[in-house]
Amino acid sequence: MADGRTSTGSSGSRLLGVITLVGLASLLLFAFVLTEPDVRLHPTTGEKFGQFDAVRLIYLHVPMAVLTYAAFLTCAASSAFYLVRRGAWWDVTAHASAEVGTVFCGLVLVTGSIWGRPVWNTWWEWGDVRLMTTLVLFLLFTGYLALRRTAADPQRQARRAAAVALIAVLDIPLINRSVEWWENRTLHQQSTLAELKIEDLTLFTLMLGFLVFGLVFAWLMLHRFRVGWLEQAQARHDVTLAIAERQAEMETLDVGAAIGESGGEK
Amino acid sequence: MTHIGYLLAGWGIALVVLGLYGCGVVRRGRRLSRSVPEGERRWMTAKGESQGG
Amino acid sequence: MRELLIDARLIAIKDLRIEARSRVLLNQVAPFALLVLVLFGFALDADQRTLRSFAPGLFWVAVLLAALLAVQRSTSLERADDAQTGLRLSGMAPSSVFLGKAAAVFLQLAVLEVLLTIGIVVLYGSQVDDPVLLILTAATAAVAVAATGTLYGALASGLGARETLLPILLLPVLAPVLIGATRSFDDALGTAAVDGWAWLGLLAVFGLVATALGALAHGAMIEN
Amino acid sequence: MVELRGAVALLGNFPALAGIDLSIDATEIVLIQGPNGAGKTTLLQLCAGLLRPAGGDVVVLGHDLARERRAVRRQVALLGHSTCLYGDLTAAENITFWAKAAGLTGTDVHSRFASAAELMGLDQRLLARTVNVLSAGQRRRTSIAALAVRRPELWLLDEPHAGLDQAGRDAVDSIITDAVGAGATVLVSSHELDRVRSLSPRVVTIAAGMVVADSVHNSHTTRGSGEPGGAPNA
Repeated sequence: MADGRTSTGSSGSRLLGVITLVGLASLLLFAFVLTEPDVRLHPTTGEKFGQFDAVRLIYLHVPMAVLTYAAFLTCAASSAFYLVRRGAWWDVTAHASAEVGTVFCGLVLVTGSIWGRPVWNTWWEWGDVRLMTTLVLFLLFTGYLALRRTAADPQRQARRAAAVALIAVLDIPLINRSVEWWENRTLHQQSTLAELKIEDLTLFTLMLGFLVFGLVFAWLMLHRFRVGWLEQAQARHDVTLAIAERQAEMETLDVGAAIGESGGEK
Repeated sequence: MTHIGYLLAGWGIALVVLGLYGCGVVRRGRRLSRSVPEGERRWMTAKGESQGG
Repeated sequence: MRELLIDARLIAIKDLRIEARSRVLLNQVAPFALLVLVLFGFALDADQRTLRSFAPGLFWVAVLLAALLAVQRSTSLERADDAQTGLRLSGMAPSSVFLGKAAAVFLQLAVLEVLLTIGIVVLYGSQVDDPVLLILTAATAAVAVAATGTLYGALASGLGARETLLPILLLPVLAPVLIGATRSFDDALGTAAVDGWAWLGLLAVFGLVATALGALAHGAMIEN
Repeated sequence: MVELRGAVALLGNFPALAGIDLSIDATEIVLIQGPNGAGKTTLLQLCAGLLRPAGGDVVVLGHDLARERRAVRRQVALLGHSTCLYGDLTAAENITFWAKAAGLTGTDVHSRFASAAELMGLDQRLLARTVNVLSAGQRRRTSIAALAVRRPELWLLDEPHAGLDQAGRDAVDSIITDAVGAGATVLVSSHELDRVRSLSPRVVTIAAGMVVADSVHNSHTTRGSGEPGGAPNA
């Protein structure tokens, strides 16, 4: 670990990091060793069916999906506060949660696709409401991050980004509604907990998954927020330097010569 | 264990991506905080947390 | 309110007059949209039955692509000689500028839609079962696209790389419009048994929200 | 009329104005001079309410620009480097559009249009042409006429003589003297000192985003920048 003064780490974040790592290790233990695979017996024929070990992806996929939506809602709420209050804090929070949320969102799509292959026998299902909504959401926030990377005046960019985030989140219900009416052939468990044979230990592991990925999310947010804060501090610092530089520039400048004091000359 | 390939791919990709992203964020923070003056390096207030464990 | 509409009318007439003189939409964007229909024909299948069943979707994809060009054109009018600064200095309410420019884009899209409808009837052999639904859907979706497009055009302008930024910002937002308008056209053209009127409702909600939001947010977009 | 105290304006993160002190009275004509990159254009844009003051106090026509930038815009005319004309419209249509955009109605537009066009030497044939086919000088005249129609209280002219022939320059000068006669205030940035010195004795020199000299040319007295300006020699 490097010197604490030149990093985004702090005693608090390091403690959080350690707890997160321990949590991840125990989640892996529960998810892969202690819980049983999803094997059900058909009530009449007695045949074995279910998701078997593929169900172990639930402990990863579902918590990340919920956190994705939480991240984008955080982004929209902070954007709204930024537009009203104009505080740099809100802007940095919005940007951080959008970035972390987009990473989570991408992973939700990838893990969902990997889970769907053995269980639904397809990598991708057009017309599945949650799948399509999440995909469009991912694209919306990819656009948001692209906007954030343009070289524009920081305040102008912040305001426009806030508008984009708000519109994106307002758009979610409309997308959801339209996909649902479009092709209502969802493959997702209408209620995950109802269909799967949820035992106490499985439920506990799922809850542990929420907790652990929540910690991962919090740790990432903490550091990403601090990076954003440092970026703003650096921008302020650069302006201070530039003003001082301009003022020093004038001391050395021969104004008379530059404008042609003798008159008229261009 | 069934579906071992899918399980490894799913969990593996997720953990690796999160790890890489986390490292990237930390590295960006280190590079940035070196170029920011001492007084403005902390985020919340001027409490100036000392080095942690 | 009266002043708002008078100013909006002034802007819309100005944009339409420029279009009448320069004919950019008629000479470039409309042929492009028809070209898209022809390209779909090449790419998908020479069989007219296939094309007819896909006609609603292809129609709206062509509209969206053409709308991108129309919006780019609409924003570039104000950027060409920095007229946008003139508009800001005129003291006119940003909402009127938004409403005026969106109205001009709407009328241009309406013309495009007429041409494209003729295009799918002639090229793909589509038959109009419900002309009222067809016209209402085309109009409502055009409002939604024009309002959203104008807002995002202003948003992306002045950020650098705006030509490439606009599509990735605008198209995902318009996903519900694409789905809704396509389904509604499915009903109007008789390519699928769906309730087009319900979809028209969704389009109307989108159009209203986009117009209101655009009128409110435009000021914040064009200021630094 | 115009009061700047320690005004800072940023272009991105670059301080184009790094602390300007300037005070201008009503009906005064002030010449702004300075080397390229001194901040002349930014100063005029700031006074027009286009830029948000990043520091200091900026009060123009009684409006504090930190809060009320839109209120000041209708009373100000800024002639910048671009002419703000639509290439596919005729000169006359452009002037009418900008007049209406500034909130003028039918009869006002007509009467003011004629006088502004005449003042800038725009005849009927020229007015009927689309801006695309006009020369740079003709566009500039059209642009100034479109501003004159609004009869602003504060004129901000950024190199108004650039690219104009002798008749055009004289027209600009008469616009300035007419405006001051009607009670307006004028800020002119120019490289052509001789020409504007005949209009006004007060010359403000800026460099590196700050005022380095504020002098009344005829009497050769240098004044503190906070003091009110002298009377124009109208």
